[in-house]
Amino acid sequence: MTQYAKDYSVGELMCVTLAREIDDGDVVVLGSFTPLAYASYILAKITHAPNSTLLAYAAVDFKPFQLSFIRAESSATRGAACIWTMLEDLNSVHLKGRGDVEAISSIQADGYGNINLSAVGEYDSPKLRGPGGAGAPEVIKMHRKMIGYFPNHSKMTFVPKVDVITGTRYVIGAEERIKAGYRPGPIRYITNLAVISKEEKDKPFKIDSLHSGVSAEQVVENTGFELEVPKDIPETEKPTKEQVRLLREEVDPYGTMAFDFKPGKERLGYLNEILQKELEAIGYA
Amino acid sequence: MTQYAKDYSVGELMCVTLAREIDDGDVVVLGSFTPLAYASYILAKITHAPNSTLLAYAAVDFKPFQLSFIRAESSATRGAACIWTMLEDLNSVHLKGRGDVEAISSIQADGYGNINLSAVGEYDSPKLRGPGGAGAPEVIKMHRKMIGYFPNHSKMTFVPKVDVITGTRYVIGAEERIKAGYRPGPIRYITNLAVISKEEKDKPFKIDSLHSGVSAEQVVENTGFELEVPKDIPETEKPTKEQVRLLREEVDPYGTMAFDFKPGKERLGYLNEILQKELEAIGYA
Amino acid sequence: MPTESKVAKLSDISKIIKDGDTVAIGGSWLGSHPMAVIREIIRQKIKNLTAITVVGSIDVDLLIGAGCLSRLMFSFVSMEAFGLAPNFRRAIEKEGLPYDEITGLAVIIGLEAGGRNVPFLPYRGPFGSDLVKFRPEFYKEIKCPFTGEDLIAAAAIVPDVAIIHATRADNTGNVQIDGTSGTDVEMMRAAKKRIVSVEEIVSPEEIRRNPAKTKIPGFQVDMVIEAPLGAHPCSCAPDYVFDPWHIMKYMQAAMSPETFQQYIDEYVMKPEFEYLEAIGGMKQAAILRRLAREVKFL
Amino acid sequence: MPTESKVAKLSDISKIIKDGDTVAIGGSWLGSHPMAVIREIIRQKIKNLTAITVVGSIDVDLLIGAGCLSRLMFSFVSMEAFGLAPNFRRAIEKEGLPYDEITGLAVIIGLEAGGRNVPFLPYRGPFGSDLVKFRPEFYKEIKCPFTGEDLIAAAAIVPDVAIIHATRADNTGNVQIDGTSGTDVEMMRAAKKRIVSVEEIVSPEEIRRNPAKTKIPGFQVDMVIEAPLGAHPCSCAPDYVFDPWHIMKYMQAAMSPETFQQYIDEYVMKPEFEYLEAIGGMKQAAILRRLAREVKFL
Repeated sequence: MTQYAKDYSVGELMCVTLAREIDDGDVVVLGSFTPLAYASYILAKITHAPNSTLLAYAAVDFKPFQLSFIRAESSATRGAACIWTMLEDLNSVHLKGRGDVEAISSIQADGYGNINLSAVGEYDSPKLRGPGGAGAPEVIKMHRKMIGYFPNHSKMTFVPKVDVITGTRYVIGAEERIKAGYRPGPIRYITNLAVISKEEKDKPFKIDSLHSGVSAEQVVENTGFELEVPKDIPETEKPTKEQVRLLREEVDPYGTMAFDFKPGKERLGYLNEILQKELEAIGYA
Repeated sequence: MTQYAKDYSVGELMCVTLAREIDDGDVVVLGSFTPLAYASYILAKITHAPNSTLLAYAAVDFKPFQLSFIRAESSATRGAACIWTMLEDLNSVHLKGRGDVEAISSIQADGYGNINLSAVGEYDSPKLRGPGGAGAPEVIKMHRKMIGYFPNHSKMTFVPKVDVITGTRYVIGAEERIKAGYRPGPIRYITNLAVISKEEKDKPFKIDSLHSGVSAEQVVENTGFELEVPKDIPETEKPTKEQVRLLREEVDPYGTMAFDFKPGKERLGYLNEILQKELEAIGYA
Repeated sequence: MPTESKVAKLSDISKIIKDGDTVAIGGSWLGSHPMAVIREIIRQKIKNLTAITVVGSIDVDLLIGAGCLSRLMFSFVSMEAFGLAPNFRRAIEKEGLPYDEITGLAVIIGLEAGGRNVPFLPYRGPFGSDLVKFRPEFYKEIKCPFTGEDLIAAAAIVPDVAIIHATRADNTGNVQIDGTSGTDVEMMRAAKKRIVSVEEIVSPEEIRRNPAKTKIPGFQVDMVIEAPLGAHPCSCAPDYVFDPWHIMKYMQAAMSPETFQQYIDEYVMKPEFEYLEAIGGMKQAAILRRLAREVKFL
Repeated sequence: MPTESKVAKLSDISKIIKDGDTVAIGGSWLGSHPMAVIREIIRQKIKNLTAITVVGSIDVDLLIGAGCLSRLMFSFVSMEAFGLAPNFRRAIEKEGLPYDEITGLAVIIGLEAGGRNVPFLPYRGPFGSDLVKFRPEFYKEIKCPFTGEDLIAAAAIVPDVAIIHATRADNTGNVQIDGTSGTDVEMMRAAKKRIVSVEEIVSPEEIRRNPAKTKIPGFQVDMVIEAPLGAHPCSCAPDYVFDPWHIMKYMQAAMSPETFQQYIDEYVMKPEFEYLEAIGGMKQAAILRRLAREVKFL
């Protein structure tokens, strides 16, 4: 019988929920360094998805590694079965729609499957200039699933209409996707409150599950676009004891994942703590 | 003072003449295994063109090696600075017109810069089905120079119009080439009788030089298309003593180059001789 | 959970290659063609295949001679210094084998397009070539939407199956090619199913010792077969050279359909390890490997 | 005849990079940016550059802060976990730096097109993205001439100069990259002139010991510069990690133009080896290298 953990953080819950999106055999692309997503993929690889292929930086099919704030790139590189350029990635994974998951984050997202990583306000004279989308605007269409994770579910993020459409899923329904040469799959957002999904162009996002202690009203209130609220919404499956143990002891003993959840002013201090631990680990502290 | 050889074969003359087409710094692509062309490039690399880059099989910038009938591929591979797929070749050399020389041969060639490696007779029911052009139909346009070599200068080969245009230089004049994004360079054929060139679309091939003892009339008689015959045609520069020595002692001690010049019925016997020598060299004869 | 293994036996290829399939054949010139798999196709009498080759030789010629092909796409088929390919010539000159002769770059770019899920890719292609005129289903003249320049669109090629021969792979299908790769990588990317035969299957740790050599990752491979000397009589550089003595024998046999049938019976229609004995066994393997090592740089 | 050497000093970059050039900058995220060359651009006060980056970070932010850019083409600029790029934000939000934001794949495919001498390449691009609408000079909707399918054409990108940082090279410019290559290879293929800085210059024999690692051959390189720790404060995987302590210092300094000018004076406007002393010298190098080696697999 599955033994669920009683003590876990919302970050751990999101991480495990994202890990559960990885099916065995999937091809998973790790984009920019985001500890929560990296931890998810590594957790999936060492548990239920040993035949998944992970790609990060130039490293293809790297051995799962212990996460660290500084060493993700060298870990992936040193454990790689193959070293690729970005163009080889494109030619083998992205363009063909062979990727299954590359979880993205975004400054804004709306109910149409649009994301905005470009600008808040006017594009040409923005209040906030975002980082840009890198490959996200394209791969969210090409990959089997479009998965996003949002540590701060709010109307600031989930807006009626994004200020700038950096990218969009574009082909959404299963039939439409197959016709366009892509595998069908949902848009799914994992947040600190719930899991919401969209599977048809003309239907709104729907609440799939609510995290323990969260009400549907709370989710609706914090979402700036229409949500379908089914009658009986299940609770988001909790992390198992083993998953929490693995995350804390094996995958992320430095606690890098928690970084994403620290308020702005605590971040620097927390980062210094992590770095100190990394120095200690190599005897240089 | 340059010391020219007195004793050399027409194959050696052609080989040296082709080698002289390589300028220092050139990028030279070795296609199908043709001993004469391979020997030329290696001779150029160890004499006047040390900064040329040779590509063969998957091998890029390989060390010059001693020619052998069987070992060209493993020699190139073992001396390579870089190992590429064909697509990487295309993306780096061919498409960009970065190649300088890839000497081609052809079943038929005409005065327009067309070559035929496809079929003699009707395309769909040929008298002779040729091997096809591989990359030749395309690279003869893209490379700086279009160089061909023909061990048997005759009206069988140099025809008024090829039966099938497998490929063609297409953009010929210097201005036209620059406009099309390619470097200017001539079409030049090195034969067992002479060297002939074409540099403008609307002008015929012209005799550049005649091999020692060959008359312009002899060349014209054996050419099925119009030739411009200048008043004073220089003699083709002879091989130097050092070039002949290098060919015989260093580059091609097994005499693979002569294979191309043997009549059909002598070929098998000659090949067996060469193979025997190669076996002896490794102590397995 | 353990990882799944993709390792299979030569006889398993019929789980992937079916009558009527379009099969892209790796290797080029006399190098690294997947000859063990090609012999197995003949043994298992898989028929009506469309073969795709960029630079083919004995691989294609053998399949034609054994009657396995109903169509051929190629840019070049030749036995190189040994002469023109006898069965290829006979099939086209006398027997009317349907074929698509496509220029070399168009095949490569077509495979690239297939691999990246676009129906075409443009290039400054072979304007003026009759081949463009003869096969409009593979070539279209187009204009650049930005500059108006004339370009040629090469149509995407998506084989049902790709078969290649490589140096080594692990059981998850990570493939390393130390020498001539030809268009192996592009074929594996483009094809729906992929079979690789290798000189040796090694551990995943061995692969990770030199990841730069890995040209094809496991997720682009469906079946891995160990076939030592599996490219024979072609080479697998830099490990062994092609076998000129066997190729001369082949050329002799291929002079007529009758003598060629004898060749098939004598060499092909027996288990692969018996083939390797028939062509000279351990001694011949030693010679071919030694020749590949004994190279001299100038 | 001896071969010519392409080895040069950092100060020689102005023989290739000129005021007003379009410069493609290699590396990606916080990895393998050619930081020593970027610092030299600032030292030499080369101005009015258009920078091209796919996934930029401190490389682009530093050039912007130092006033070297008059335009920027990018798909992503961020200091990753350290936050948004301060000079990049300020320049766009407050100072009106002209820019072209192009989706990541369009930049890569555009560079690929530039490298292969075609004015565009098609793909199933970012339909519906505002970026397509905002920059019609980089995107055009087209139809496949064979199938009629809708595609997006990405325009070719041809930089004047590409600058990358790599693991090692020989004096003829054969470049090996052991780790993250980003779009280095594509930039070097596309650019008219190319500069590579490397951790170490090695002999041609050393390069030939593992040719699979060679990602760029010499004929695609014009200048080779030895710059140990030349990616600092970025990483050069798998040899050393990025320097989080220095990056935090940078982020602090970049909060205002005034404090940033102090950073430039203190760190950038001195010879490169003095920079390396200023950031912690041998001990810091040892820490960053050790961290890169001490990885744990699960």
